[in-house]
Amino acid sequence: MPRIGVFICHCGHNIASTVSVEEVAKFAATLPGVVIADHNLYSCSEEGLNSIRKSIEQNKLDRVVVAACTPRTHEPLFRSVCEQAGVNKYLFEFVNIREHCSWIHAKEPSSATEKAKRLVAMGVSKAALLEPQTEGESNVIPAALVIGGGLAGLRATASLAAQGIETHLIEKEPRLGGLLNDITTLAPYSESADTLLQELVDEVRGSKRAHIHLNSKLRGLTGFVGNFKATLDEAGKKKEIEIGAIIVATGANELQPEGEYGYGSVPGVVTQLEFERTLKRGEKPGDTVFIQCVGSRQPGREYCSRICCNTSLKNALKVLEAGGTATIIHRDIMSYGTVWEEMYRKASEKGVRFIRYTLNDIPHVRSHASGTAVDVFDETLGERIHLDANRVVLATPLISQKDSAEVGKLLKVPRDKHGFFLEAHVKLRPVEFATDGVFICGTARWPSSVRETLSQALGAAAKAAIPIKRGKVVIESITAWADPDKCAACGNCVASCPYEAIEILEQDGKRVAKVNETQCKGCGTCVAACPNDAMQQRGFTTRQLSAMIDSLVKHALEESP
Amino acid sequence: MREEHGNVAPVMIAKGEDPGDVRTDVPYQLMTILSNLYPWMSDGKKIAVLTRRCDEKALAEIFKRGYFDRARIVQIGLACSKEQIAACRCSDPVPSTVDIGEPHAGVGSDALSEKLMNMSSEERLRFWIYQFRKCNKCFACTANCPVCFCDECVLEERTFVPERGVPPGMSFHLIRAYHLADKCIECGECERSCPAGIPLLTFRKLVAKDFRDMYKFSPGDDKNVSPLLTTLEGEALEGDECNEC
Amino acid sequence: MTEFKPTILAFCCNWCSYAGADLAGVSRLQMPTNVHVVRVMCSASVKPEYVMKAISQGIDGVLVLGCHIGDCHYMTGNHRTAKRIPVVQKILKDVGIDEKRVRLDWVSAAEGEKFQKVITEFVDEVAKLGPNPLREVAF
Amino acid sequence: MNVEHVLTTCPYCGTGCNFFLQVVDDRLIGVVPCKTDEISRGQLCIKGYNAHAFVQHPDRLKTPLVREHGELKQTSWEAALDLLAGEIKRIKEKYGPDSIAFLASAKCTNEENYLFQKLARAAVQTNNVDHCARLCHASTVTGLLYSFGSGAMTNTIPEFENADCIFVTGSNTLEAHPIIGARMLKALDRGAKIIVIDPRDTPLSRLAHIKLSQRPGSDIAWINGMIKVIIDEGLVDQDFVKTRTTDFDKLKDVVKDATPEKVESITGIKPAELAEVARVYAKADRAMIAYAMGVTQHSNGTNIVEALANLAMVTGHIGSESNGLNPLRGQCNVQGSCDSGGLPNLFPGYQRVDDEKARAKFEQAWDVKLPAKPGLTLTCAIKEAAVGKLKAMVIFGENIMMSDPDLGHVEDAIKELELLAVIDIFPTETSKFAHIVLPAACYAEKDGTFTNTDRAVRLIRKAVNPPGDAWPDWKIACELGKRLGAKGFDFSSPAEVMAEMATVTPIYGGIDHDRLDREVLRWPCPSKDHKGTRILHTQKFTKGLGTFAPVDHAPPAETPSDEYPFILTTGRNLFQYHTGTMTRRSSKLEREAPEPYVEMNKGDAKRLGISEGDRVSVSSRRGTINLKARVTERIIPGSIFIPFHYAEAAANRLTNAALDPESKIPEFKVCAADVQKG
Repeated sequence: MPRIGVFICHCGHNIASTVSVEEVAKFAATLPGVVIADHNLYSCSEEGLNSIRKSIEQNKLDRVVVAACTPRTHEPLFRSVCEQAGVNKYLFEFVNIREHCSWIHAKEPSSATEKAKRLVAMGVSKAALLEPQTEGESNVIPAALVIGGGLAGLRATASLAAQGIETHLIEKEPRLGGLLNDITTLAPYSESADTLLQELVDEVRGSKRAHIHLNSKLRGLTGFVGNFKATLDEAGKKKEIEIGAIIVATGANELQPEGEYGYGSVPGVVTQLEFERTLKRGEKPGDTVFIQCVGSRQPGREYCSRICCNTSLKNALKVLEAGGTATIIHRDIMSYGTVWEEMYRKASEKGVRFIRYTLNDIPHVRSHASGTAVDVFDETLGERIHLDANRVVLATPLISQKDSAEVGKLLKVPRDKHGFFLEAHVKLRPVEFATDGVFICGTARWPSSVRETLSQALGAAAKAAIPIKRGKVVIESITAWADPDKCAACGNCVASCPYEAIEILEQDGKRVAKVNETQCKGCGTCVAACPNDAMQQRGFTTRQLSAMIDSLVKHALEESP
Repeated sequence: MREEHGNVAPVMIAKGEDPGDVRTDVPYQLMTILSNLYPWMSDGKKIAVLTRRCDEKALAEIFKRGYFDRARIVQIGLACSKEQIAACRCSDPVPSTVDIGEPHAGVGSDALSEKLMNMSSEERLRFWIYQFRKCNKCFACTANCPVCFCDECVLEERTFVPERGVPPGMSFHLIRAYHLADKCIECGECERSCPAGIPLLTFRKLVAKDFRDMYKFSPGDDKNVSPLLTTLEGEALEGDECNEC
Repeated sequence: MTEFKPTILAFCCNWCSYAGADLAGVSRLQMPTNVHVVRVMCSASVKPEYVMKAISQGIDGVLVLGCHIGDCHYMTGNHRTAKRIPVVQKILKDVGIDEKRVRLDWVSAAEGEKFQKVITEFVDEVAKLGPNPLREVAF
Repeated sequence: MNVEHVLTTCPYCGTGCNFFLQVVDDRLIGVVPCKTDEISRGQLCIKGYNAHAFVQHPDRLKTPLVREHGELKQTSWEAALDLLAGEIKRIKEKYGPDSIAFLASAKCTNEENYLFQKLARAAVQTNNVDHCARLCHASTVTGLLYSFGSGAMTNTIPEFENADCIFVTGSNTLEAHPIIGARMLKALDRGAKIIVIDPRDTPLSRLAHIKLSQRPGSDIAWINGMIKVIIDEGLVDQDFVKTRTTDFDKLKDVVKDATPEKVESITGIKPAELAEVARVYAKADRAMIAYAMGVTQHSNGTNIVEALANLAMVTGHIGSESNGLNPLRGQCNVQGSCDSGGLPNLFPGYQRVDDEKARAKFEQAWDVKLPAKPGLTLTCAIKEAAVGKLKAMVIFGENIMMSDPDLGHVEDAIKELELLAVIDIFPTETSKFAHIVLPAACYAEKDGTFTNTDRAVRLIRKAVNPPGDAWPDWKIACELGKRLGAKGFDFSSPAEVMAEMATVTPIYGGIDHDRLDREVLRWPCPSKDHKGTRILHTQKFTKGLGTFAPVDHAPPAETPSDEYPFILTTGRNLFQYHTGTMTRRSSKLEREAPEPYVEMNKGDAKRLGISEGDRVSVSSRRGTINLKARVTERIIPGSIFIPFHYAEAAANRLTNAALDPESKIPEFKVCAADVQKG
C-alpha cells in the first residue's frame, strides 16, 4: 500500500473563495492510500513548500498529490520539493483545481467543491500507481538560431555571440534592421535610430560567432531542446543547420488602413511609419493632424498597440519644432509611466492640441483646396470642429507578421487570436514558449517599445544560453516501452510512431517491439495503437488512466447523492 | 479435415501420407489452427492449407504482420457450399482460385443487421444487452479468431474490463469490436463457436460496413495499410483549421 | 425532480487543449461543473479502450480534445486520433448508444473561448441525451 | 516433426465435452473444439480451452516418493509399490481388512475406478471404498434410487434446448456447467421460460424469467409449497400419477400443511411468486428440472432430492423428450466412478454388496470371497480414523484436505493414520501428510472412458507421454493388486478392463472401446446391439412404479446465532475448479480469479463498515479464514458465499461435517458464520 500525501492549495482566494478547501482535504483523507491530507494558503510559497517537505518526511510519504493550479507552470517546483524530501519526482501528481475548477465555476461554490473532490480522487488513484523514473540526459549542440534580423533579433544575436555561442541569424529581407530602418529618432530622448541600428549591426557583423543569413527563411525543423535540426532556404539555396536553442524575433508590421480615413484616396494622408520616412527625408511636415487608434481598440482588433500614442507625441513635438501646428485626435492618450507622461505634459504645454473622439463619431478626412481637412466632433467642447492640415497621420497598430502562422507550425508553438506568439506564462515564463528550447522576444509577442524589445531580447538570449552553457538537457521520462511478454509484434506501434522510434526485434526467440528511448518523444501514439496493452507510456500507463476513470465512476456515479 | 472416431477432425498430413476420408464440409477455422502450430513448425517445409475466400483474407492479414513466411504457404482454394454461404451471410465467398468445390454466388445482406439498424437505438441497445448478458467469457471469440494475434489478450486483464466474473459486461465486446474494426475478415468463426449464441458475425458486419463507408477500406488485402495506422495525408477534416488564428 | 447533470470525462492534450483549458481558467470563462479533465501528452495517446470503458461504466459523455490538425506538438499524432475516434463512435452507434456521447474536437492553446464553447455545448448536448443508458445496467 | 489432433474428453465438469488436443512432437500446445461432437458442438467454456495448460506443468509429480524421517524421498516404483503392498498386508494382518479404506476418484476413468473397487473388495476384502461423489451427489444417488430406482440424469444434455420450461435450483449452471448452460440459453432464445430458485444471483438467474431467493436450507418447504399449489389448483397430471406412481396419498398428507404463509415464514418466498412458479412449471409442455450441489449438500439432501422427484412426478414432467429431473454432476467422471462401483455399499452398476445374488456373481467373476458388510463412506472413514479405528487410507487422485468439510478435523484424523498413500498428478494439500506418494498420469496421457452427467460413456485418448516416471492409475492399481497376491489384475490395456467390467455390469453390458470409438452410447446399454438409452423411465421407472416420498422441512444442522449471525454457503466460480490443483496451474484461469473472496450483501457490509476489497476474517465454530470481501447485491442479506477452490483461505476450514443420515453427504451449503473486518 502506498503512503500518499494530499496537499490542497487555497491559492489565497483564487481557489478558497469558491472551493471549500477544508472540505476537500477532509474528503481526501478518506481516500485509499492517503495517510495525510493538508491544505496551505499558498502551496508554492516558501512556507507552503516547507510544510509539504516536512510532511513528506514526517509521514514517510512515497507519493505526493498537490491540488492547486496548473502543472504546466508549477509542476517543476513541486517535483523539486519531492526530490528534496527524498521522493522520486515522478511520484508526484498534480491536480488542477484552479484553472479547471475554482476560476471557471466562480458562481457555483458547492458543485465546484464536489468537482474538486472528484478531481482529487482521480489524482490520488493515479498517484497510487505512479512509478519512480530515472531521467535520461542528452548533449546540447552549442549553437543557437535567431529568427528575424530586426531590433530584437540583432540584440539577441549580439548577446548570444558575446557569450561565445555560435549564433545563426536569419532575416527574410535583404537587409537587417526591420522597422527600425524607417524610424528617425527614438522617444523620449531623441537618439537617432540609425545610430542604434548601426551600433548593433556592427556588433553582430564584428563577431566571428554570429552568422548572418539574409534573404533566408526557416523551411523545416525537427528535434528537441539541445538537438534541433533546421532547414533554411537561403536566397533559394537549401541549407541545414544544427542548433541547441531557438529565439523567435520575427517582429511585427504596421497596419495599412486601406480606404479608411481617406488613406489611399485623399492626398497627404499617411501612416505613422510613412510619416517617419518623410521626416527622415527632411521634408517639412507643416500643419499636421494625428488620428490615434486607427484600426485598433475596436471590434475585431481590440488590443492597444501601446506605442502609437508615444510615437505621435514624439512626432507632434517634431512638427512644432519644424514650425507647424500639431493636433492629436485620440480616444485616450496612453502615455504610461514616468518619462512618457512627462512628454505628454510637455506636448500640451508647447501647444499640441488634443481632441478626444469616440468610435460612434469618428473623424472625417477629406481633400480640401489648401490640402486636407478633418472634421471631428470634439467630445470635451461638445461641438463639431473643422481642421485644415497639410498632413494627416494615421496612427495604426502593429499587427502580427503574415507568415507568423507558418513559423508557428514549424516550431509547434501557439499564437494568440491576433497572430502574436503566446509565451508559456505571462509572469512565470515571460520570454519562453511551452516547448523547451524555443524562446520569444520583441514585437512578435506583442507591440512593444524599443526599450522593451531590447530588454526582452536580452532576456531571451540569457534564457537560450542556459541549456547551451549547461551542455546537457534532461529528457523528461515520459517515453514509451513495450512489455515483451505481452507484445505480439503486430507492428501497429511501428506504423503509428511519428518519430520512427519503434522497431520489431528478435528477443530470446520472440519477435517483440522495441522503443528507441532517445528517439521517443513521449506522445503515446503507440500506446493507443497497441491492441493488447503491451505498449505503455511512463507516467501515463493504461492502469493509471483506467484507475482515474474508475475513480470518477465511483465518486460521480456510484456514490453520488 | 477428415473422418475420425465418428467425428470430423482437422488433420495435418505429411507428404505421401494417406489423407483418409477427407471432408471439406465442416467449417473448421484452419488459419487459427495453423497459427497455433506455426511457431512450432520450424523445419521450413512448405505447408498446404485448405483456403476459403475468408481464409485467403485472413492469410493476407497474417502475411501483412509477418507471422507466416509467405513462401511456405500453398493455398488450396475451397469454394463454400450454398448452405455455408447462407449460414455466413457471406457476400464474397469465392476464393481467387477454386481447387475444390463449386463456386456459388454470395448473398447480399444480413437480415439481422438490417433489422437492427431499423430499430430505435433504445431497442438496439436492449437487444445487445440481452445478448451480451449471455456471454460466459469463454474467449472462444478470441481463441478461434484467425486475426486475433495476441497470446495475452487485454480482455483477460482487469484494466479495461472491470466486471468481475461473468458476464464481462459491455466494454469487453466494444473493445473487441474496435480491435477487429480494421482486420475482421467476417469468417464468422466467433459466432459459430460462441456457446451463448451471440450474433457476433452480425456485430462484425455492422462495424465493417461503417468502417468501409468511412475509410473505403476492407480488411483482407495485404497491400493496403489500415487507415488507423496512417496519417491524414491532406484528407479534409472538419475544424482542422484554428478558427481564431 | 432535479434536472440531470451528466458526468463527463475529457482528455486534453498537454500542448494545446490543456493549455486552452488553462487559458479559459485564467480568463475566468464560466462553464458547467460536469467536466473532468484528464491530462495526456497527446490526443493520440487516448486509447479507444478508455472511451469504451468509461461509457460502459456509465460515464455520460467523453470528450477527446487535441491540437488542430497541423499544430500537433508531435507532428502527426492527432491524425491518428482523428482516425480512431470516429470508429469508436460508430461502434457505439451500432450497439445502440448515441454516438454524440463521444466528441472529438480541436482546441488550441489560444482558444480559451473555444474550450468554454465546446464544454458548454457538449454538456448541453449530453444533458439532452439524458443519462447513459448503461449506467443502471447490471450485467 | 509430428502434428496431431487427438480427440478426447474434457477433464473438468461432468458435461463431457469432446475436443482435440493439439500436439506437436509430444508437446501439448492447445485445444481445438470438436465441431461434430453431439454434446459440445464445437463450443467450449474457458476451462475447456485451457484444458491443456496444466498437463505439462513443471510441478507435476514425476517419481514415486516415500517418507523417511519426515522427508519425502525419491525412490523406484519397485521399492514404493513393495512398501505400499507390504504396509497394507501388515495393517490387514494386525487390524483386519476394514481398518483399510480406499478412495477412488471422479477424476480417474471408469476402468480405473473399477480396478480401485476391485482392489478394495477382491484384494483386501473390504467394502471400504468411496470417493468424492459422497461430497456432491450421494444424496442424489440414494434419493433417486428410492424415488425412481436410478440415480442419474433422466434426460440428455441436448434436450434442454427444446424444453419450454427450465427449472433450475441449487445450480449455478452457466459457471459450473457452462456448456449445459449454453443449451439453456438456446432454449431461452427460443422463448422457453427459465426459472431459477437460489439464494444467490447467478449469471443464469439474471436472465431468468422468474428468480426467487430462498433462505438456505429451506428447500423442502418451498418444494412442498409448490406441490400444494399444484394439487390445489388441479394441475396434477392425474393420469401419470395413477398409472406410474405410488404413495401419492402420503405425499398429499405432508404437503397439506405447506400453506403459503408457513412456506413464506420458512423460505422468505412470497406466496404469489411461488404460486406463479408452480403454474409455469406445471403447465409447461416440456419441463426440465436441473439441480446440483445447492440441493444435495444438505443434512437432509436426500429428502430434498426426493422432494424434487415428487414435483417432477406430480406434474408428469419425467420420462419423455425434454421432460425430466436432471442432477448435474460436477466432475468429468463422477457419474462413471459411481457406475463402476466406487461406493461402499454398491458393486459396479449399482448392485448392492449386501445382496446375496449380486455378491455371488462377483465372487464367481473374480474368483474370490467378498465381504457382505457395506463399507465406510468417505466421511465416516475420516471420523473412524480420528478415533483410531481406521489405520490406512489409499487415495487415488483426491484432495480431501481441501474438499472435505471441517478440514481441521480431517487433518487431525489423517495424522492418526499408520499408512496414508496418495496417488496424484500434483503435490496436494493431502499429499503433504502422505507416507507414500505415487506419480500418476493425467487424462491427456492415458486411454480410458469417462461417463458424463447424461450417462454418455466417452473415450479419453492418450495424446502425450506422462512426465518422468508417472504411470496411469490403472497400471498402478494392477501392479498393487498383483503385489497383494490377488488374482485378476493382469490387464494390458484399459480396453481389457472395460471388457471385464461390461460382463459384470449390466448397464454397461453392451459397451466396449471399439463401439465408443464410433458412437455415443448412454447407459443403460445392456447388449452389443443396444444403441444405449437417451431417456430413462419412459415406459416404467427403473424400479417399476415411481415412489412419492412424504418428506417434510427440517431445519439445517446449524442455524445462525448471535455469535455466528450469517449463513455461509460454499461453491465454485467459473474459472477455478474444485481444489484448484489443475486450474490454479493454468495461467489464464488463475488470472481471471486469482484470490479467495467472500461475497456478502451490500446492506450487511455497510452495517459492518466493510467496503469492496477490504480484508475480512470469516469464522465458524470450526475455524477462521482471512480473505477479501466482495460487496454485492447478488446474495441475499444474512447469507455469505465463499468458493472452496483456494487453499490460502480454504472454505472447508469453516464448513460443518453434519451428515445426511441416509447418504452421509455433508452440509456444505449451510453453516453459521461470522464476518469481521480486518
